[in-house]
Amino acid sequence: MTDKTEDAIDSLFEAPPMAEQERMVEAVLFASTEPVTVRDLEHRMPHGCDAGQALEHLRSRYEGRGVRVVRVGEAWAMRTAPDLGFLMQKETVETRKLSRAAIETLAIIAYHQPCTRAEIEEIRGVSVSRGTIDQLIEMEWVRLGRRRMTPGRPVTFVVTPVFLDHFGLESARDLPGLKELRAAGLLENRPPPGSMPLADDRSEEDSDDGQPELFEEE
Amino acid sequence: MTDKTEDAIDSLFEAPPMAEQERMVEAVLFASTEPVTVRDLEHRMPHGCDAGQALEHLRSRYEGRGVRVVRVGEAWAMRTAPDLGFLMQKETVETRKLSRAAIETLAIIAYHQPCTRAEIEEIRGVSVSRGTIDQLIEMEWVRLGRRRMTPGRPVTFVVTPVFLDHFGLESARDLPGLKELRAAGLLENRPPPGSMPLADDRSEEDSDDGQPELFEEE
Amino acid sequence: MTDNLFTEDQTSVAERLAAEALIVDVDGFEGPLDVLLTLSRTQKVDLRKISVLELARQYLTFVEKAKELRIELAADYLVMAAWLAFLKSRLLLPPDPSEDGPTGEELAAHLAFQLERLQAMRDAAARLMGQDRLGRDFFARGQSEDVTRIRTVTYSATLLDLMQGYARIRTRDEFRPFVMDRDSVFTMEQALDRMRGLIGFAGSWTDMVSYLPEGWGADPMRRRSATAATFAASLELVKEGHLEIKQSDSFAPIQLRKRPNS
Repeated sequence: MTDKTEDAIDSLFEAPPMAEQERMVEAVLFASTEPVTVRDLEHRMPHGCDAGQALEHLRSRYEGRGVRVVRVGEAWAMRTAPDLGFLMQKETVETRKLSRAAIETLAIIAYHQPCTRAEIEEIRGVSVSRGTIDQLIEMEWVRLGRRRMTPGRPVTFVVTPVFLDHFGLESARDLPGLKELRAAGLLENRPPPGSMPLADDRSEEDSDDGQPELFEEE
Repeated sequence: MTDKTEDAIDSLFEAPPMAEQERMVEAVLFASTEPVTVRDLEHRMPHGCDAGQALEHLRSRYEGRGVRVVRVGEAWAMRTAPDLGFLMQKETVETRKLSRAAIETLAIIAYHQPCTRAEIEEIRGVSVSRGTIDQLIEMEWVRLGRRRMTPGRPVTFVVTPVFLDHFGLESARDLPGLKELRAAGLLENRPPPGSMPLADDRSEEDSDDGQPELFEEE
Repeated sequence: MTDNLFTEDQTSVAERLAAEALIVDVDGFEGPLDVLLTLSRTQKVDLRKISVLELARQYLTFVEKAKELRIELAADYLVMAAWLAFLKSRLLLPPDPSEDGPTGEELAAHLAFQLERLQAMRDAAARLMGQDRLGRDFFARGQSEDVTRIRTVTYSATLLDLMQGYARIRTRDEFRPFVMDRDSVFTMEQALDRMRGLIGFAGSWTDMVSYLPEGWGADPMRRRSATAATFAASLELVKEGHLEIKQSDSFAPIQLRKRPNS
């Protein structure tokens, strides 16, 4: 309050009310990718703001909440309350790109379901390693369908609701056909986003576990 | 209060008090950059929690603050208040510049969804060039909807939760000016009287296997 | 000829200028509907009250001008011109009760609707882009939580990955010309390898055909490939100085023998 002795020029740029300053500090701490120092806060805020005081207000406002205002070295940050860490386990998911073999296998199942392993191999032109389908099943994107009523009664594979959900589809029949893909420019021979290796990595599969039923349709 | 008639086993797993549930929802939404669905929230919270109610409490608690609780389709997220964007120059992300064609196509899909390619072309009076829809799908602003049950069963396009999140919309019903447009009859699919050179809706008519040969040429 | 013969073309100077500007900028337009929408603005009225007849006239003037200036207009501009000329005649002539199909008024109303709808979508697009936007006006949480975590691995793939993956497989056949069918092909390298091993024994003139690999003589396709490869390999060996080659006449057997001093 002793600051009221500011000169006339400063009063032209009067600082926003403290409640407003508190909002600003809240938003900056929330959106910032790293802890923010008081100096940095004041640098960003309008002239005349008192970030230190705003921080104190904010800190007491969040006391006992699910989120806290904490000091990290010389800077400030917002963190979830430590006692709620158990809720955060889901954030620990690490995502990896699906291999090209898996994508192609998945695509064939999606477009041709119900589809046997031999059919997948015939369409891909290479054998499908057991691990690929197992992985898709484990991810719950693919499950076993009815057995095909042909000699050997082979199992078939179909896609799951989890698959549809992940790819934002209402049904597998909504997948665009070849001509539509072409019309949409999707058949252009360019590296897909996230660039999967364009080099033919089929060998990764071929050597795998020496599928005896390779090309059994022949 | 009528729930107090629950049996003894249920009471062993009594849900935490609402204030505590609110803290949990706060922590989860705070920690996640992506919107979180009510189902996902309840999945993570202890048995018996009412995430919907906790969300309502939380939402009103954050009213007027620097950070807000917003609804994005079926999910919820925390986002900074739009009036404080000026503080966030450092966090601002350059969104990819969209062509005029892409912007108009996006708007048509959003306002007319689910919307076929032929409808987009009829409204814009030109064919949709290669890559336009592709780009919108890649940005995850547009996804495939159900196929239209008309001859040719054309694919349709709809907007995604990522789109809603980006434009700060609770749902597609909150698109700006939607009501006025509808009242003015401008969102109706009015068929042209007789045949018109403008409305090239071959994709609606072609009917082989649902894969119309669409505008191969630019 | 008097001027009033061309009453139809007596448009205001401003309109003429506008039409010229349109033509110069024709590449900037997205098709005839876009041009019509721009032209309709010169009428300075609510799109619902627009005079389609006037608009048709303006558009036809635009196309005529373009022709005068020898500007190549895309086919759809000309299709639109033909259609508008037809519409104009329908609007001007009294309706013929014997004729089927929509009236001029119905067609005009639909065109007006299309223009209004396109304008509305453009306005909507502009409003949409002007909304508060994530990452520009409002922001998500900037920092991921550093709570101790249980690490699980999930695999992700986008719909584009999936569709492109499928497209890649299904269009492999289209790329077949690039992948030679190796079954019936005997390469020059193979022939060369074979010949190098055999020429040591070719002291006297021998028909080249006898050097063809076993099993390649019967099937015509295989024989052709093996002969060509063997011939090419022979020439290569001649060049290297290991072999002599002769043919006594056109289409006579080609004979080979080892070069005496090699």
